[in-house]
Amino acid sequence: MNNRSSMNKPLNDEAGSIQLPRQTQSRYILGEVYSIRQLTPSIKEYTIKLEEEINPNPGQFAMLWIPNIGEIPLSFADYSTGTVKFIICRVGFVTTYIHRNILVGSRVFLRGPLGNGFTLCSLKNCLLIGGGYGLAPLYYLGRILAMNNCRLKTLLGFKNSSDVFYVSEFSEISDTYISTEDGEEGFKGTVVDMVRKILAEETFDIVYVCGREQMLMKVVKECSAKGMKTEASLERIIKCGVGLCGSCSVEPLGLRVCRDGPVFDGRLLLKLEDPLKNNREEICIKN
Amino acid sequence: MNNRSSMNKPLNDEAGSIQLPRQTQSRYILGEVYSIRQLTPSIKEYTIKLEEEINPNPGQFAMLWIPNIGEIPLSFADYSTGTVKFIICRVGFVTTYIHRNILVGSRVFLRGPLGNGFTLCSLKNCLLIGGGYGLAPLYYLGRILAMNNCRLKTLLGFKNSSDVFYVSEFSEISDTYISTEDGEEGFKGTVVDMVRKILAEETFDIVYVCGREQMLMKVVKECSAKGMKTEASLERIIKCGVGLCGSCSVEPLGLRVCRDGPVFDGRLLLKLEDPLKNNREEICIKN
Amino acid sequence: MYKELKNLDYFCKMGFPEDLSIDLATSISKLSLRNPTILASGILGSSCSLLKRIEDAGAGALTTKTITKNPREGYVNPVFVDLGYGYLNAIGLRNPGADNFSKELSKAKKNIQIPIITSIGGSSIEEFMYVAERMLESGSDALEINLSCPHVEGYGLDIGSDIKLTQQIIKQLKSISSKPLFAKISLHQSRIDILEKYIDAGLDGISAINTVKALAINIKALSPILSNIVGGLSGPCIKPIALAVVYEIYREFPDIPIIGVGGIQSPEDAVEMILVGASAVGIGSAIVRKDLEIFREITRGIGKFMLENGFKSIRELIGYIHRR
Amino acid sequence: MYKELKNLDYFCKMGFPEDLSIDLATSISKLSLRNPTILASGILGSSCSLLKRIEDAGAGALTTKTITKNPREGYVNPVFVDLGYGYLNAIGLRNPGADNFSKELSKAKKNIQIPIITSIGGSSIEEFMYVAERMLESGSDALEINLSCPHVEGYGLDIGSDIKLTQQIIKQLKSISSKPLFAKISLHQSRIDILEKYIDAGLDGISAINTVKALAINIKALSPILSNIVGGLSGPCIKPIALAVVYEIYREFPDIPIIGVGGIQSPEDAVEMILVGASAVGIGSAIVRKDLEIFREITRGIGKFMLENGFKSIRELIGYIHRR
Ligand SMILES: Cc1cc2nc3c(=O)[nH]c(=O)nc-3n(C[C@H](O)[C@H](O)[C@H](O)COP(=O)(O)OP(=O)(O)OC[C@H]3O[C@@H](n4cnc5c(N)ncnc54)[C@H](O)[C@@H]3O)c2cc1C
Ligand SMILES: Cc1cc2nc3c(=O)[nH]c(=O)nc-3n(C[C@H](O)[C@H](O)[C@H](O)COP(=O)(O)OP(=O)(O)OC[C@H]3O[C@@H](n4cnc5c(N)ncnc54)[C@H](O)[C@@H]3O)c2cc1C
Ligand SMILES: Cc1cc2nc3c(=O)[nH]c(=O)nc-3n(C[C@H](O)[C@H](O)[C@H](O)COP(=O)(O)O)c2cc1C
Ligand SMILES: Cc1cc2nc3c(=O)[nH]c(=O)nc-3n(C[C@H](O)[C@H](O)[C@H](O)COP(=O)(O)O)c2cc1C
Ligand code: FES
Ligand code: FES
Repeated sequence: MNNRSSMNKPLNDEAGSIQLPRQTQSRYILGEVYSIRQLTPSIKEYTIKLEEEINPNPGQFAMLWIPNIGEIPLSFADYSTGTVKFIICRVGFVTTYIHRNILVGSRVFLRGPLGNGFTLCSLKNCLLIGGGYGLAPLYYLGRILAMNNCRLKTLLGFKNSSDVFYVSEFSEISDTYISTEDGEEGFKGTVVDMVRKILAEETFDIVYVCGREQMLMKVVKECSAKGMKTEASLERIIKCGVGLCGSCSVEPLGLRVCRDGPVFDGRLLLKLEDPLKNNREEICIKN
Repeated sequence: MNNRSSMNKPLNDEAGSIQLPRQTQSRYILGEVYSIRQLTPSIKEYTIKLEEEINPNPGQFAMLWIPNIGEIPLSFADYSTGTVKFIICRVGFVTTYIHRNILVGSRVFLRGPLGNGFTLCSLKNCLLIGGGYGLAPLYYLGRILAMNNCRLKTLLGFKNSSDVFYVSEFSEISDTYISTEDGEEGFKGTVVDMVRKILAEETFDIVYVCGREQMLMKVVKECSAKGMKTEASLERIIKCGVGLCGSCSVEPLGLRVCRDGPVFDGRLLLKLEDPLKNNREEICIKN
Repeated sequence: MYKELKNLDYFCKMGFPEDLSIDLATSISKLSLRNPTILASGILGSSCSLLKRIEDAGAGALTTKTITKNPREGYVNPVFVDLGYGYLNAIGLRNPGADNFSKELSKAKKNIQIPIITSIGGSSIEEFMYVAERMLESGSDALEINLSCPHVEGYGLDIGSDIKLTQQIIKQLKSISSKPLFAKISLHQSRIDILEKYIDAGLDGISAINTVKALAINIKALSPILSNIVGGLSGPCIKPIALAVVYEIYREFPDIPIIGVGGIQSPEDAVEMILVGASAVGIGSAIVRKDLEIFREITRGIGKFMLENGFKSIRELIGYIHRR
Repeated sequence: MYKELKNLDYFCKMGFPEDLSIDLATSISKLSLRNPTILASGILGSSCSLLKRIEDAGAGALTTKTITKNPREGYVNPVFVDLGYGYLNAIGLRNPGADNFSKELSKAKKNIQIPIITSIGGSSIEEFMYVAERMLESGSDALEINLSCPHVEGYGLDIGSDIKLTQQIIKQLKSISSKPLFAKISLHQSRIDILEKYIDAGLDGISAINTVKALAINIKALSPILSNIVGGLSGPCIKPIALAVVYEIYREFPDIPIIGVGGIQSPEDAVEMILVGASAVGIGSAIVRKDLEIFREITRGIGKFMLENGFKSIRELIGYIHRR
C-alpha cells in the first residue's frame, strides 16, 4: 500500500513537502466510541479512541468493521494521538445500523490507514473544495496544512441549509465560504458556481476536491483549464481494501481506489469518460 | 531453545559470568569449507566460513546438513567472526561421506547454535577433561575461559599414541596433560586414572567434562565426592534438534539433550542408572 | 482422589492468582481434564519420564507418540524444518513399538495422574488391534487412531483415506473396550459424509487436525530439505485451517467432543479454537518457541480471558460462536 | 509479431542488465509465455484496463477472475483478512457474469498481447459450457475450470469433489474447442487417481493450488471475521503445501504442464516452484505487500538465479529436483 503508482506521483516533491509515516498493516485495531455528534439529519460525527496509534495521512481511509453487521470504508475526518474522527452519512444498511445502534462506549474495529492520501505541502496557497461527507478528508487535510503555514481558502457546497455542517470547524483553520442551492445560507448555487466565481479572481498553487464525482470532474476541468494542480478523492466499492480483488477499479483507467487512490491527480480524472452519477455504481459487477 | 530447564540451572550466577548472545533460529546457513586437517586416522578438523555470524556459546552444537546425504549434530570446536571449526570423527554413513567427499570449497549447511552450552565464568580455577572428539567443545570453551583470565588445567585421554591430537592447541591456552592407555605418550592409563591422581593434590572451582558417557560418569562421581562442581556434555540421537520429538531423551530423567542440554550439571548425571556404553544407543527406539 | 483435587491442586501448583470461581475443567467423552491443554501426539510422548515432565508442566492430558506394532526408526535426518511461520517434519513415526512402549506406559500410569491417550498406528486392522490391546492392558485411558500422518506409506492418511477399512477398525476397537476412542484426522477427512460414517461406527471424539502434507526446498542447495522430501506442516500457519475444520465438525456434530489441534501458540489461539467448537486443545510445535512453559501460559491465559469476559466455565466457551 | 519480440521486448522494457543469453520463455500446453509469471485467477482480473496494467507490469500471461453465467455480487464485507503469514478471503466469486465480461475480454484481446486464460466457474455442465462458449467467442487463449474455490456452495470445490461430473465437464469443453484446457485444483484433489481421470478426459494442464479452506476469529469481537465465516487461505503459509502438490503431480505426470500457484512472494519462491515441477507460476496475494512490481521482480530474480547457477533456459529448471 505504500507505493504510489507511477501514474499517481505526488505533485509536490520539493523539500517543503511533509512526509507522514505510512503503514501497511491490515489487521483490526479495537476502538471505543468516545462521543457522537448529530451534524445534520443524515450525518453524524463519531469520535473513537483506538487501542493504538495509527497516524494516517489526510486522504487515507480506514475500513470500519462492526462485527456481524458489515465493514465500510471511511475517510479520516481527523486524527490525533490515538483518537480518530469519522463523519458518517446514513445511506444504506451499515451506515443506518451505525446511526441507530452504535452508541458512546460501543466497540468497533478498524483496519488502516489504507491507500494514498493527499500530497502535503507547506507555505502554499491552497484551495479546498468539498460537498456532503466529502468534507471529512478535507477537514483533516486542512488542519494539517494550516499547521504547516499554508494559506487556505475553503469552499463548501450543501443542498439546503439543513445540510450545512462543519462551517465553524473549517473557519478556525481557513477562510471559509459556503453555498446552498436554495440560497438560504451563503452563496446561492452549487459549489461549482462558487468555484467559477472565485477562480475568476484568484489562483492557487493546488486545489483539493472531495465530493460527488460529477462535481469533482467539473472542478477539475475548471482548474486544469487555468493550469492549476488538482487532487481529488474518489469512491468505488471497496472489498479487499488492499489492491487485490479489482472491485474498486476506476474505469477505463484500471486504477484502484483502495491502493492507487483514493486521492488521484486531477489530470487523471480528465480521462474518465463517464463520471458516475453517484459514487456507488458497482463497476466490477456492471462493467 | 533459550531457556535452561530449571533442572539445569547455571552453576554460576555471579557478576563474573560471561553471557554470549543466544539464537533460536533453526534455518540453514550456508558455509564453504575453507580448510581441512587430518588430525588422526579417524578424525579430521574442518574450518568452514559461514555466510553470516552465528555466535555460539561453547558447548552448544549445530546440525550440519550435507544435501542428499544426511544431517548430524556437531559441537562447536571453535568459532570466531563467521568462521567455525568442527572436529569430525568417522563412525558411520554421514561422517564417512564427509571424510571422503567434503573437500576444500565444498558447500555445507548448518542450523544452530542449538541447545545450552557450558556455564562460563571468569577468574576461576577450571579443570577441563576430555577424550576423543569430546575435545571439540572443550577447546572452544577453554579458549573463551582463557580470554577471561581463568586458570586452566586440561587432562586429555587417548587410546594409543596414534589417536593423540590437539595437544599443542590446548597447551597454548592451558596447562595440559595427556594419557594413553598403552603409555606411549603422557600418563599411562585412562583419563580417569589421571583425574584421580590430580584430584588427590588439587581442587578446582569447576570441572568440565566431555567424552564417552562411562568416563563422564566416573569423573563426575570423583569430583562430586570431593564437592566440586561439574558440567558434562551428553549425546543422544538428535532428530528435530529443537526439543519437540523426544528422540534425544536422557532416561530416566526425561531431559532432552538437544534443548535442556547437551551440557548438564554433573549432579543430574548421578541419577543416570545405566550410563550408555557408547553414546549411540537409540533410547527412543529401545526403551 | 485425583479428581477431587483437580482444580485446587492445579491452581495451587500454578499460583493462579485471580479467581477460584473460574472453572477450567473440561471433559472429552469419559475423560475429565483439569484444564483444556493436551500434549499432541508425536511431541515428546515416547517415554514415561517425558510424559511426566509434561504433567508437571501443567497439561490437562497427554497423548503419546503414535505407536505401531514393531519399533520404527523413522526417516534419516533432516526430519525437521523451521519455516518461521510454521514447521515441517517427517519423523516417520519413529517409535519403540507396542511391546517396548507398553512397559513405559505401565510405568507412566503409576506415576502420572492426568489422563493418557495412546495414539495408535497401523497398516491393517490386525496391527491396530494388536497395538490397542497392548496399550489397554497397560492402562491407557483412551485410544486415538492415527488416520492422518501425511508422510508414511501404508499408515496414517493412507489408512484414513479408506473409509470402509476405517469403519471396521473403529467397530473392532469399540468391541474390545469401553475406553473412549478418538480419531486423529487431517483436513482431507474433514468431510461431513466421512465423519458421519466414523461416528456411526462408534467413534467417541475427534482430534483435528494432523499436519498438512507439504515440502520445503533449500534453493542454495537446489534440493528438498527433508530426507523424505515430503512432510507435514504444523505451527501458526495451519491454525486458520484447523479452525475451519473444527468449526465445521462442531456445526454438524455438536455432541461429538473435539480436540482442536493445529498452530496453538498462545492463550488467544486456544480460546479461538474453543470458541469454534473444541472441548480441549492439542499443543505441539508451540514448544519450539515457548518450551514446556506453554501449558501453564495457555491455561492461565484462558482463565484471564474468562475473567475479563465474564465466562465462568470452559463449557460456556465451547462452540460459543455457533450460538451468537 | 509479438512472438518474435517476446524476450527482447521484455528485456528492453525491464532493462534486464546481465545477459541476453538467458532464456526466460516458457510454455504451457500451446501457450508461449515471455516469462513464467502468470496473474492468478481472482486477482485484479475483472476488467480490460486492470489486465492491461498487469501486462505492462511484466507478466507472462493473465488469468481472469472466475466468470460465472450470471453476475455475482459476492459476499458482503468483511471479505478479506491479513494474517501476517498469509491472507484469508471470501470474496464469493464476485464477477460481472459471462455476457458482460465477454465485452471486456474482446476489448482486452485487442489491447493485450500476452496470453489470456479465462477462469470459468459453474454449478452445472450447462453453466460451464455457456461461459466457455462466450469466452471462446471473445478470443480467450485458454480456459481454466475452477474446481476448487473453497467458499461458494455449489461452485468450485463442490464441483471438483464430484469426479464423474468433472470428467464430463472436461470432455464436453474439449469437444467444442482446441484451445488449451486447464483445471484449477485444490490440495483436496491432488490425488493421483483423481488427476489421472481428469487427464484421461482430455485436460491439458493443471493449476495448483487454490486457497485452502480456513477461518479467522477476532477474539476481542468474539466473532469470526469474514461475513461468510469460512474463506480461503493464500499467501506465504500455503507455499509449502503448494510445493508438495506440484511435486507429486510432476512426479506422476511429468508431461502435463503445471502452473504452480500458492504463496509465491519472491524470485526464490518462484524458483522453488519451478524446481519441483511447475512450468509457470501464478501470482496472487504477493500483490498485497509488493504491488504490481512483483512481476518484474520475480522475472528478473529468476534470470539472476539462472545466471548465477549456470542455467540457460527455464526448461532446465522445470522439475530439476526430480532428476538429481
Ligand atoms: C475511500 C472511501 C472513503 C469514504 N469515506 C466516507 C466518509 O468519510 N463518510 C461517509 O459517510 N461515507 C464514506 N464513504 C462511503 C461509504 O463507504 C458508503 O456510504 C458505505 O459503504 C455504504 O454502506 P451501507 O451499508 O450503509 O450501504 P449499502 O446498503 O451497502 O449501500 C448503499 C450504497 O452504498 C454503496 N456502497 C456499499 N458498500 C460500499 C463500499 N464498501 N464502498 C463504497 N460504496 C459502497 C452501495 O453501492 C450503495 O449504493 C467512503 C467511501 C470510500 C470508497
Ligand atoms: C550434541 C552432540 C554433539 C556432537 N559433537 C560431535 C563432534 O563434535 N564431533 C563428532 O565427530 N561427533 C559428534 N557427535 C556425534 C555425531 O553426531 C555422530 O557421530 C554422527 O551423527 C554419526 O553419523 P553417521 O551417519 O556417520 O553415523 P551412522 O551411520 O548414522 O551411525 C553411526 C553411529 O552414530 C550414531 N548416530 C547416528 N545419528 C546420530 C545423531 N543424529 N546423533 C547422535 N548420534 C547419532 C548411531 O547411533 C550409530 O551408533 C555429537 C553428537 C551430539 C549428540
Ligand atoms: C515432530 C512432530 C511429530 C508428530 N508426530 C505425530 C504422530 O506420531 N502422530 C500424530 O497423530 N500426530 C503427530 N504429529 C502431529 C501433531 O500431533 C499435531 O497434529 C500437529 O503438529 C499440529 O499441531 P501443532 O501446530 O500444535 O504442532 C506430529 C507433529 C510434529 C511437529
Ligand atoms: C482475493 C482473492 C480472490 C481469488 N479469487 C479466485 C477466483 O475467482 N478463482 C480462482 O480460481 N482462484 C481465486 N483465488 C485463488 C488464487 O488464484 C490463488 O490460487 C491463491 O490465492 C493462492 O495463490 P497466492 O498465495 O499467490 O495468492 C483468489 C485468491 C484471492 C486472494
Ligand atoms: S477493494 Fe480495491 S482492489 Fe480490492
Ligand atoms: S532431537 Fe531432541 S527432542 Fe527432538
